Amino acid sequence: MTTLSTGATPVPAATGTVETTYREALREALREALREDDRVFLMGEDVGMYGGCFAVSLGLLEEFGPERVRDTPLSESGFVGAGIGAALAGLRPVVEIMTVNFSLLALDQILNNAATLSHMSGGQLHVPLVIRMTTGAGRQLAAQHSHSLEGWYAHIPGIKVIAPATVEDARGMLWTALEDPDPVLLFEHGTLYTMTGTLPRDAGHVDITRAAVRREGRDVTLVSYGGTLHKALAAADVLAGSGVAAEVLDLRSLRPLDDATIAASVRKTHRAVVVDEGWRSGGLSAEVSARITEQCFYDLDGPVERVCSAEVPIPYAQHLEQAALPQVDQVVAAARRVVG
Amino acid sequence: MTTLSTGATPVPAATGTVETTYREALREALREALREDDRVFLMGEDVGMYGGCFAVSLGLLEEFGPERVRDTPLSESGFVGAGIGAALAGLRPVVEIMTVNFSLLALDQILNNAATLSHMSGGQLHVPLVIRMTTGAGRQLAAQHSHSLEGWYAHIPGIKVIAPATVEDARGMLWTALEDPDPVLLFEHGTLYTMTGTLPRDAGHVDITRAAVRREGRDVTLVSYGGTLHKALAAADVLAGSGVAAEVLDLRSLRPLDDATIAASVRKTHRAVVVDEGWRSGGLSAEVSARITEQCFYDLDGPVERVCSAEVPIPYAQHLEQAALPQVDQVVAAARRVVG
Amino acid sequence: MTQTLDREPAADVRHRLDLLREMVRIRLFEERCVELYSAAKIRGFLHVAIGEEAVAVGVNAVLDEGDAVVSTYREHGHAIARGMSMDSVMAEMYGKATGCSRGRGGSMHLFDVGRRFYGGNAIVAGGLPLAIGLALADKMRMRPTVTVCFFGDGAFAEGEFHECVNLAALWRLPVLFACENNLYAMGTAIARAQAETDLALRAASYGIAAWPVDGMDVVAVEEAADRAVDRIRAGGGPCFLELRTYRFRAHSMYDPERYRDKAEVARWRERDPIDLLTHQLTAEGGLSAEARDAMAAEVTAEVDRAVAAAEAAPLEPAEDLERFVYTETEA
Amino acid sequence: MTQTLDREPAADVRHRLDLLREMVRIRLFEERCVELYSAAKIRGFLHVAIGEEAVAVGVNAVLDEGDAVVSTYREHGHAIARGMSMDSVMAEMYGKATGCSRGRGGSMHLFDVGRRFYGGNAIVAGGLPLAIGLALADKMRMRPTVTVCFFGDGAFAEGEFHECVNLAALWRLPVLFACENNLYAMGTAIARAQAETDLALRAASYGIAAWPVDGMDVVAVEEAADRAVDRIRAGGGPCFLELRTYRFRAHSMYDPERYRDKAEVARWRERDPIDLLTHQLTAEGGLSAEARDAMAAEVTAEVDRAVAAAEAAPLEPAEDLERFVYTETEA
Ligand SMILES: Cc1ncc(C[n+]2csc(CCOP(=O)(O)OP(=O)(O)O)c2C)c(N)n1
Ligand SMILES: Cc1ncc(C[n+]2csc(CCOP(=O)(O)OP(=O)(O)O)c2C)c(N)n1
Ligand SMILES: [Mg+2]
Ligand SMILES: [Mg+2]
Repeated sequence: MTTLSTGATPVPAATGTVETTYREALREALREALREDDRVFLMGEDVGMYGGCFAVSLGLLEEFGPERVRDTPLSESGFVGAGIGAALAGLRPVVEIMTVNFSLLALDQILNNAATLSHMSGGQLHVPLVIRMTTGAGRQLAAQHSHSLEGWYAHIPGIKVIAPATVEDARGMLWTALEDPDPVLLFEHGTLYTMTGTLPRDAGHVDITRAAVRREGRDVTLVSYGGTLHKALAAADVLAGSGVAAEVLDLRSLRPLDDATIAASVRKTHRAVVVDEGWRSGGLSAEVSARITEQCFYDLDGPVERVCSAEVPIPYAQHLEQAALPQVDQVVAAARRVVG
Repeated sequence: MTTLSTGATPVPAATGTVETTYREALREALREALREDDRVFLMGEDVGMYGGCFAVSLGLLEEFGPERVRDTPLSESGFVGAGIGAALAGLRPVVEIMTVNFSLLALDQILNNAATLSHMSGGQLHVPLVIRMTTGAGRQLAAQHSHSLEGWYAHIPGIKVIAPATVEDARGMLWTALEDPDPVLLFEHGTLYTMTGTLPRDAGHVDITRAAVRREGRDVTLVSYGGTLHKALAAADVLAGSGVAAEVLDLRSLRPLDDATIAASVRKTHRAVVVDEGWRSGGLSAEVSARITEQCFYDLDGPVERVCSAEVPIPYAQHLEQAALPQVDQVVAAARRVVG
Repeated sequence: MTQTLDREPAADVRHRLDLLREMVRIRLFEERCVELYSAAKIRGFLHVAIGEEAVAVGVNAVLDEGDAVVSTYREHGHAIARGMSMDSVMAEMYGKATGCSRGRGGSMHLFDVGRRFYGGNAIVAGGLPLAIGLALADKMRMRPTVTVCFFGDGAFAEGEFHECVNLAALWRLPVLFACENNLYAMGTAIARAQAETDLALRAASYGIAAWPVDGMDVVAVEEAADRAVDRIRAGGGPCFLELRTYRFRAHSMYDPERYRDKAEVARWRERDPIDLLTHQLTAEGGLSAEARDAMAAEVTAEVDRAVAAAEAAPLEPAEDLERFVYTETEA
Repeated sequence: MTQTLDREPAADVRHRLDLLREMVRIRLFEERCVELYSAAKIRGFLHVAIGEEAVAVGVNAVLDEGDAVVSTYREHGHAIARGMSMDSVMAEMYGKATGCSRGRGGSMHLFDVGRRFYGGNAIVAGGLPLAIGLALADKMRMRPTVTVCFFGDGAFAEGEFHECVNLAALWRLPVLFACENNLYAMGTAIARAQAETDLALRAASYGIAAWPVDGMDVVAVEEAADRAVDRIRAGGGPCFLELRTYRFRAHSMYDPERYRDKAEVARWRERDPIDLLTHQLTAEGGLSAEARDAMAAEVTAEVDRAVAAAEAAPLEPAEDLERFVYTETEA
């Protein structure tokens, strides 16, 4: 994975900048949060001694000690719920669930407690909690370890869902999420950790309310986020070669969705393709597609297309896995179809 | 709730018929299954001594004994997973989860085992399991007891999802589900148990692969299922009064969706409203809407509308709860908007 | 007979009269709730804890203001014993704007952040992780508090419970696990749900202090809770109390009680915690018949006022439906 | 020294030679897997159980054909000890059509329905409920079988484990809980995950037979399993074995092992189950140096053949991606 020019806010690769990775950017964000706000602590399986299952929190235990970088037993429901309780008591927990696959074990706590307590208590309670987890497939981890379920979470009123697709967002979203008085879920795509990028040395907060136009174009809008954003960008490159100017949107926030930015783009291009690694039926792509049609029906030249994962448990063998996941050539083909 | 004429296959209310309720029809289906197939057993919290939390299984313990009508401790993950294991070993378990709200505790078992084992084992394993649960709101049970999450389940490849909306389907779907070699989830809407209807004395299996046209019309298609079907039908009545002939579809199967029946209706009416009790963003209605647009874009006179629950944890107070749920007048208004 | 806490004789009688009054308040409040349910004033699920008042009162009696409480869907007693007003609880059950949760929660979701009463949870065992987190936060902030979590024997079978006891024991958190063992989870008798029904023994296997308590004797409950809370505050880690009690009524308003016989209920009713303490105080000469009647009358008047206030209270405007889904920040 | 099962001396030596060979087969197979991973022939997650072979071999040695086995993501040894061919397992890790799961499962998802080997589960504790169900079904069908479920010390913290032990104990199901306590769950030492680290004691609190076993001594494992399985088959309900073992290698191919020191690993390597039995048999005169070399050579050849077969095997056609999501029924 190589450097991504972030389009919207290009970063000058000059002095005062630093070459970094998505993983390091996440770590830097955690370090900053732990340093700046003593209410912040990190908790999850193997975040400490092991250094994080994807090495995101490497070194933080040594820097902040075992109270603030807290290893937990394998008890997803227990420690995610404990994060909610700690947030109720005024702390700012960052709970790491190793991967979205295991988050199902904590889903009751997220849906029935984190998302409801504010409303259900008539506004008395607040849950300023951040839950981080890895999502997505592409590393031959097979069916139980390759889910993309952020679309499910985006269905839940009472929480917010964000997905950094760039190094800049990996660096900046956490702080913004921690400033939010409500629960925020942050999804890191497993294939992005090694992605490199350049950041200003003082990089920090980013707005998480707006989608970003990562590439401008007038012929078709490719809507994506997280891991698949990079496939959409690659497809835009290919399309440019044959004279099709694709605009590429990075949703960034999956709940709430930034309707205005999406609609503005589609009103300009009149065509849209949604690219999402979730299964097609009932995935986030369905919501994006439905909203585009609701808002832009009379601007559309044709139906919104979706490029998603095949409706199979993701298989282990590389050729089968790749056959199951959305691919650049599928995005290109879909874009060509809608451009007509 | 009163009798519903089932449209597609009208039942003569003559001799050889019986007046019954949705609840009794479900019970009769269970009784038949337990009687006809000794591999079938029912398992869940309070299905036995208590008679089922909604009295569906009342009397079955006495008839079939505690091995085949098996009360379980409060261990949703454990006993749902045990149902999967028993299915692997050749039995035909019917597992009852009291309500969809508690199914989250068993979701890992459903998604990561029930739905994957056949594919992940290269076709060696089969999970002929039926999981029944109550879904929906409308009884002032507040946020944690009012979910409509069948749309989430409909996202999962490897399982099937059905939702009986009529007494006939309540009577007939279970058997069909039990004949399926793969896991089938059956959602019973909590407000339907007392609905009455007339069935032939020998009522039995129903096809679960096709959506049903519950009312014919030419002006607009109202797509719904389960509890909200009855709101769609009521809306169609109101619309008829002002000369709008609404066609009402009952999806019946939420996974797979019967694209052909939906598309045929929309090609005729050129307009569609999807009515669903799930939250709007990312609900099943989004998928139905996206598919209609994909398949019928050039037949549509306007964008597909959705009438869903407000994006709030469902509140207790009756007026707030009703304000949160989709209502007949909203369906009527949406239909009028699309008819234009 | 259990010993009472170390108090002057007169003070002790006064104290036990307070305990009695609290139990009577809960009892009469809940009995009214049942009536109001039949009258369709209260809707949804209603679970009363009639017969279990000694647990709510005994445990809450030893808590400080800074302590936290997490409860279940059968929590009117816990809420009232924690000091929430009948007015705010009754109005909540009426679904009124003056309810503690502005009508959004109902019977199963009472909250009072000022009293650190964190609900009201309708998912069995669902409150336990919250208690772990509250205790963890308080401990990290060096607050000398205890978090009490009430839950039933049914919750003991949920995996979540075991995760939570282990976390609390492992991290030596200031948590009091207050297990209300009323022998049934809905219609499931404990012996049909638990391979080993000695719950205190089971909890002790986590290496924590755990013991059974006569949950019908409010003084015994108070003493046990006192001992547990002392231990916890002294840094001894979590404690587990198995409070042996019984619900005299059905599980909820929908329960025909096919799973237990009337004789069993009658036997337990003989150990009604209110009667036990009333007789004791009466026998000691600490409670006259007039005082008893006066207490009942006062409490009835309090309940009447709560009902009248709830009746008169306004509904939350339907336009406010979407408030509080997210925190309201001053713009 | 542990006693061996009741066998003739000669038969006993032969039997232990078989156990040794099985352990060597697993060891050499897994060592080859590690090489193949480095060579990028195997991908995804790879968890080897090098050091833990005695557990897989000792437990499987006492099972009958009709018994069922449920395992984890660290299951090559369980699969091979259960009789699955190296060919089908190796081809699976190559992602080939001839793999036991047709390339769809990989290292973490080995299945063999003929041998009642029900996987391979990548969710910690996720296989336990399946074992409960298999045992329940077999019991209901009056089949005289045992279902073994392997899982790690880490799984002990998951609520699901506790639900399952309770269910098995409550319903007296024929389940053998085979807990591979290798002292770590990834980088988390057991003492940092469990308030009470005596897992057998904890399991016994469910009222079931539970005891610890030296998991580095294959004969001890076999005997314990034999005793447990006898008891289970006789209708005594579930048993729990805490098999004390150690993984010599990293958790997975990505683990830099920051959480334990080399000296600890070295100490445990002195109790290598293969070395222990080799020395024992050698000392008894039951295994010559030549026989040992011959065994190694034979097993190496078997591994070579499995690799060659996997290399040569075809891929599943990509067009078949969607097969088996649902059961294929003859039209
Ligand atoms: C996870 C979950 N499963 C099932 C239910 C339905 N239910 C509500 S209360 C109850 C019984 C709980 O029993 P116990 O914990 O002993 O508490 P008690 O009602 O006796 O006070 C059940 C099964 C639920 N609310 N949550
Ligand atoms: C529910 C769940 N949480 C986390 C993980 C990630 N994970 C995989 S293996 C493992 C450690 C498990 O340890 P243990 O049960 O002791 O087995 P061992 O690896 O030692 O054989 C973890 C945390 C997972 N697979 N499933
Ligand atoms: Mg109980
Ligand atoms: Mg381990």
